[in-house]
Amino acid sequence: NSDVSQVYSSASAAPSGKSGQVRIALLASSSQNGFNKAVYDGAVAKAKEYGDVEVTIFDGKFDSQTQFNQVQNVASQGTYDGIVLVPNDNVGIAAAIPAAAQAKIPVVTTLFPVGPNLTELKPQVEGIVSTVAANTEENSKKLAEGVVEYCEDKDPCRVAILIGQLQFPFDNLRNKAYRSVLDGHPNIKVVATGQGNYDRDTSLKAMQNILQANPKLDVVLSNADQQTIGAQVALESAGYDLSKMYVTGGGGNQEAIKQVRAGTWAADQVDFPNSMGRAALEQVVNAVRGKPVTPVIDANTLGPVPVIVTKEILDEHPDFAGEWAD
Amino acid sequence: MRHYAVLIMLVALFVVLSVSTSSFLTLTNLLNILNQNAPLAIIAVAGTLVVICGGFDLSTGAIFSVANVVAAWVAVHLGSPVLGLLAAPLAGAALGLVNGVAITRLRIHSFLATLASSLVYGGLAVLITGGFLISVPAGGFTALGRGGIGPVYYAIVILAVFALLSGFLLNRTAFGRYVLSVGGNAEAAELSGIRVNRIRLYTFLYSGLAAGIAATIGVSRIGTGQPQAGDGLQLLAIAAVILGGTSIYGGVGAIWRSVCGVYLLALIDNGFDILNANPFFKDLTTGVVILAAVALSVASRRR
Amino acid sequence: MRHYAVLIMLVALFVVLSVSTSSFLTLTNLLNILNQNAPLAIIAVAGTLVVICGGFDLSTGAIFSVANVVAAWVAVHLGSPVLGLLAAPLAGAALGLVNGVAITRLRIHSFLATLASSLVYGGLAVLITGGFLISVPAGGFTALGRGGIGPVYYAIVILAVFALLSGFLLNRTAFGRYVLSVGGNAEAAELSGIRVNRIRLYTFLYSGLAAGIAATIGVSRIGTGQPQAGDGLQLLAIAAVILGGTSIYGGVGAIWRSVCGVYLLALIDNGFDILNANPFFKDLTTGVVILAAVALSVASRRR
Amino acid sequence: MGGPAPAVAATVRELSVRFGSTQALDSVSLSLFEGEVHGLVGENGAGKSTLGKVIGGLYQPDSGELEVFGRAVQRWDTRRAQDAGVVIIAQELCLVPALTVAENVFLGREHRTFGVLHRDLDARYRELEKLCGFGLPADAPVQSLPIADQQKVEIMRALARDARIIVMDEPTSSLTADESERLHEIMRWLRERGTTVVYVTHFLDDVLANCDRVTVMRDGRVIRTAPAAQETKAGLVEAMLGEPADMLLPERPPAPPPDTPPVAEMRDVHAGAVSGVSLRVRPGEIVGLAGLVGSGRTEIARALFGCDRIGSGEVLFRGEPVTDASPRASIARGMAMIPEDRRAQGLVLLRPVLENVTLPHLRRFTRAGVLSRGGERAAVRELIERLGVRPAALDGDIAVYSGGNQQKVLFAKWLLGRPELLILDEPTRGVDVGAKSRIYQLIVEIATAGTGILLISSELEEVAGLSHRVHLVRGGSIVGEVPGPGTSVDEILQRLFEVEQPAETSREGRP
Ligand SMILES: Nc1ncnc2c1ncn2[C@@H]1O[C@H](COP(=O)(O)OP(=O)(O)OP(=O)(O)O)[C@@H](O)[C@H]1O
Ligand SMILES: Nc1ncnc2c1ncn2[C@@H]1O[C@H](COP(=O)(O)OP(=O)(O)OP(=O)(O)O)[C@@H](O)[C@H]1O
Ligand SMILES: [Mg+2]
Ligand SMILES: [Mg+2]
Repeated sequence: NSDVSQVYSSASAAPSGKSGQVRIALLASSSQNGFNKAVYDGAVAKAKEYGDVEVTIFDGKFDSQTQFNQVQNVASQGTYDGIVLVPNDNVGIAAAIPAAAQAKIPVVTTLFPVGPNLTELKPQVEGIVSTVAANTEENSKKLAEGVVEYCEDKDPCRVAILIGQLQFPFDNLRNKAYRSVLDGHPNIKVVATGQGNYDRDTSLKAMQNILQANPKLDVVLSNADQQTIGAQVALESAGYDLSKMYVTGGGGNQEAIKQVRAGTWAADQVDFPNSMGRAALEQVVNAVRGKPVTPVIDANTLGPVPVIVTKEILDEHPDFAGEWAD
Repeated sequence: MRHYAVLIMLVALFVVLSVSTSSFLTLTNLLNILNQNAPLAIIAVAGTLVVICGGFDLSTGAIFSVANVVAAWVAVHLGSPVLGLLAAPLAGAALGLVNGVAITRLRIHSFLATLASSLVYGGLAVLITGGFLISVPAGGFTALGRGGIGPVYYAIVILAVFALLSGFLLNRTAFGRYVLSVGGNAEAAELSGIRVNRIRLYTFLYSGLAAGIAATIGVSRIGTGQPQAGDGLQLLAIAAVILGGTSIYGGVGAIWRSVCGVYLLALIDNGFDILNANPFFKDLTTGVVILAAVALSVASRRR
Repeated sequence: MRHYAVLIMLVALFVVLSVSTSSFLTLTNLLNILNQNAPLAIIAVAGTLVVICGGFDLSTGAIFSVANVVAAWVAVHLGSPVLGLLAAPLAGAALGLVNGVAITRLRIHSFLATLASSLVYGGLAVLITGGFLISVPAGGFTALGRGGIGPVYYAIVILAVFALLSGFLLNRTAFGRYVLSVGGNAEAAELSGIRVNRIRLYTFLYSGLAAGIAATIGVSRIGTGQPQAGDGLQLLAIAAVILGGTSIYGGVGAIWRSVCGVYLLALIDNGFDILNANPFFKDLTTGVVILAAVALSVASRRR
Repeated sequence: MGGPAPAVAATVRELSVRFGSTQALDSVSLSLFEGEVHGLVGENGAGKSTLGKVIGGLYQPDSGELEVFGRAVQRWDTRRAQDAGVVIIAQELCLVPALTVAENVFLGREHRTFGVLHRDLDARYRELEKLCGFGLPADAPVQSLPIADQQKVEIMRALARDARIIVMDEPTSSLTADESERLHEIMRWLRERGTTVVYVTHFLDDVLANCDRVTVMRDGRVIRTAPAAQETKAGLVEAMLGEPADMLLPERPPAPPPDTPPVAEMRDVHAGAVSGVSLRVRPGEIVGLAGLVGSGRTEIARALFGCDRIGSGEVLFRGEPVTDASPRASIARGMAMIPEDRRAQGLVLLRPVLENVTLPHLRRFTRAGVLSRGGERAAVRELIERLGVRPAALDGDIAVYSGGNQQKVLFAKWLLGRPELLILDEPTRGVDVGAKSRIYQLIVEIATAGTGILLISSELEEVAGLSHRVHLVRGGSIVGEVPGPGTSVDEILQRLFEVEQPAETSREGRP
């Protein structure tokens, strides 16, 4: 009657420096998704630079159980030397990582940390050698601070928040971060919180409904570009001029950058999935080859632009087009 | 009376929302609600025929997705928005036909057959796009989804026409009779000289067509073909049909009640948004409303 | 022969995978597959009884979620991992009981009743956690999900025991006979003096219990209570049951075939992962395999 | 009877049951004695089954009292009824299709320890079979059995319950005379043991021959209860219908001349259980098929109508070989068939009367697929009135119509099309005497109008009395032919047994 988890934890995750061909499994949260595609493309590009590294993508189907199984399957198979992870579920997946550790397969996580603490980037779980991500809470606060600035001489300043799904822990975290910033300003009224579910059509509906109850809106604070695009359809067909409002997105996809550049959206919180993919691949290859690994890479520093972009900032970076398209 | 349970709930919720907030009972809001849920309602209308005929179509969501991306693909690659918008219903009807042929030829129960075909179609939608979105340049393509006749969106007009047509089909034509009798007793229908399999096949064709029409509206509204666009629609549509009191054993049912079912669910959504209520409670409320509607219809069924 | 369609497909896929790649036929891989899908299989096993009895349980996913967060909540707030793990099956059974009572008292069809209750339960799970996760400090709590007897995970042992027990229940006890007869012809069962409603209620209780047990394994494996943990499980479980040839009209079916159904779907997943096949084709392949299994069973049914 | 006052097994007082607008039972009072066979007769819809179901715990009365073995019952359901020793054989066959014969027979009565079943089912079944002698295989799933055999399973199920009161609601409707007699033997045996049998049937001769007392019902009321010895068939009929009725079979229409070309013909047809059947039906001729239960009469009819694929041989209609056999094609040619199981195969119970009647003929009432409902309603109303369907509502809920009225609706359905060949499979099963004689008249009228009729019935009086020619069927083949006029039932029976004899000597051993 042995304890399997004990076997895992007693094993060391540090592999002993492999040379020659390296094979990396990229466990995407979904392979049918532009963001993940960009992470993969970045990783593949970096792998090409190495010449002897090969990357394979796995489809997580936006399902935590699927991804859990994939970590186990990759760990037990012996075909792969390392894992780059885009987690669907940062906590649940942690339980699968020890299997990889036991098989001496290093794991690098991107976009989100893996483990119970949503804001701690330092590896929380044995087997994670590096986290390529940003602090979601801080980024969300930064996005909300732009709203505060815009609202400065508006009273009341009416804000509608469009969040993915409050039942997702990271969205809950984002929402709380927004509120912690906004609620401190008496002139700012959060008049509505709608759920956009990272989907254009859902966001379009939610925005139409919100406008119904709140015809006077100054700010739409959305955490995702897809949602903002949907909201934009609703706003524009209801006759609103977005350039006179303060509309944000999140993700930094090509459409968002275009809109911000054009002055339609006021700000966007940018992710750099392609750079993340490159950085994550570099770290995981280092780990496989027994070279030093950087445990935390702040994703905000990976791109040519700061994490929150506005028209002014983009004007300074005429070449930046966004690292992904959906 | 029991047939009116869904209508009673709908009216009750309508009244509650009207008195709770002044933003509810406005023309724009009502038109918005109608417009937003028109695609779902169109699927539910055709789904009613399928269920009455004793079947189940779990593939409408996937058909919606395929039709969605086909429309965008055609619009982009053939450069014609109109052709794109026409392609969606055609694609939907074709996939519905495939469902119907599979079900009647292989003699599989439609529940399992359309479950399987929904996976196949979903895969197809992804293959067409390569997992990306297909953005169609605005212009003609979005006119259908965003425009309207006066303040009334085209989507509402399409839904109205489709629902009336389907109601007529069910109640005033021989085809409708056949659907009712095949669902009521397939053996008796067969012995009465009805081509049972053909009737079944037509209902799936019709359901596919409806999903295609719904997709036309959806893709034109957003201006983008997305391979996941229809995810989950099939369950919502079936829920609305059953909420409308159509028996899952077939043989009885009504179109208008399914439409009421769709808009009962829609009012809950709308209410939450305009009342700015805590979204945590939305699912819970929806569940309770469904149970209430059903309990109401059951209570009135008792002697 | 038609009853063996799912087994034949399973064996065929097994052979194909074994010869295609050396990574498949290893003890670790096989144990992993068994372990990973044990919670789903447990739900499908109990779901078989529900379907045989003429019902449908669409709420098992939501019950899984509630049981999941209840376990974590109890473990954290009462400070006892063991109590937490025990709480999950209890919570599951309680919710299953509520389903059963609602279905038999309100005389609603279980399809709609459990659809509604799944929304309610899903809302409940979110409310318990406030939308966050409940992390349980490792230690005793994760022993069940991660440990095992020798190389065999506890989950596999639990599944084996539960499946055997359920098979025994169905084939060797009066309860099982009654489940078969209620599903086969409720009126005849009633005439024979069987308390039809009570039997129905028990099947939903059993299904809830199974979802709770599955949740115990799930939450213990992950060490965290998540309100979305069970999303979609119910459909997979029902798909597996029907894939196993249990009639959706009730009255006939077998437990072991549902387990085969679960693992047939699991092998497809596993195969795609270890063969490193293009994931775009996974859904498509799954759909085709289901159709093939059904067509096989239908072909052999013909005289 | 006579002697000391017999012990009362059950009493109902002032019992009333209402379904919507139908008063199914109207203040019914009745006593059942221990150890009697109590006949219950009445026309279709009189309330016999409803009364039986109340006693058996299937329906709850709206008002009134039920007393079983001296105890007034409060909560009453099938379970409690069985615990008190009351079981019912329902009129509509009600078995679990996928379970075996033995499993159905002992359903709810399994021997068990802590819920685990004993493996004594076969032994118990053999024990019971000794009493019944029906010869059914214990481990066959009941769904594979023909209706008549399923009815025997129902009877055995009731017997397996060791009941003190058994309500048998038309238990012999699908049985041949021979098998009915076997059941009557069982009834006598039960009576010896002090069991009360309530015997609901439309066969008044059986009632008079086998019952101790008879209760007549009409329109939900009890008309009278009297010792069977004091009743006559004519008296019962008059009490049931409220008026005297002519119980003779109507005059056969004149037979068509023998050289008339047949409207339908089978030539050496093999299909499923049918082997080498040849027969012809001429316009205006009534051709009977007589055979024991399971002899394949239904299968012959189905092969003729195109339901089952033909292996070899030929079917001709109006001299033309049929190459595209299907019910649809048959109907288009001018055939019609009233199947033996009206609820499962004939009617769409969820749909109203009107829709059931016009279902095969919608083309006539449509233009470009759109129904003209006025024409449809007019045509059906006329027919419904002519056939005397009750209630005569076009949108009536046919599921709750009495058996006779359901049957009349089925006649209406096919008469709307004026078929050239009409196949009738057990057209009077479960139909009361009044309705029966109207159906006989209908058959004669239809034949007189020139329609050829193939008549299948387990009531040999019917076959013999209405047909011009009777084919004797056994094992899926036609083994002989007798003329209808002048042939007695006994002669037919004898001929049937003659051919049956070599194969089934064991049938002689009665309990
Ligand atoms: N479940 C029901 N719902 C509505 N009406 C019913 C129901 N059962 C019976 N009835 C009606 O009650 C009346 C009595 O029916 P019942 O079945 O008792 O007649 P019956 O004497 O058994 O007739 P039959 O000889 O045709 O079997 C009929 O008018 C019938 O239509
Ligand atoms: N569904 C079935 N499955 C298996 N055997 C069947 C089935 N239906 C009929 N049979 C068999 O075919 C033979 C002919 O049955 P059929 O029903 O044609 O006889 P019948 O003379 O019409 O008797 P009945 O009075 O029962 O209608 C019987 O031996 C019967 O057991
Ligand atoms: Mg009756
Ligand atoms: Mg027959």
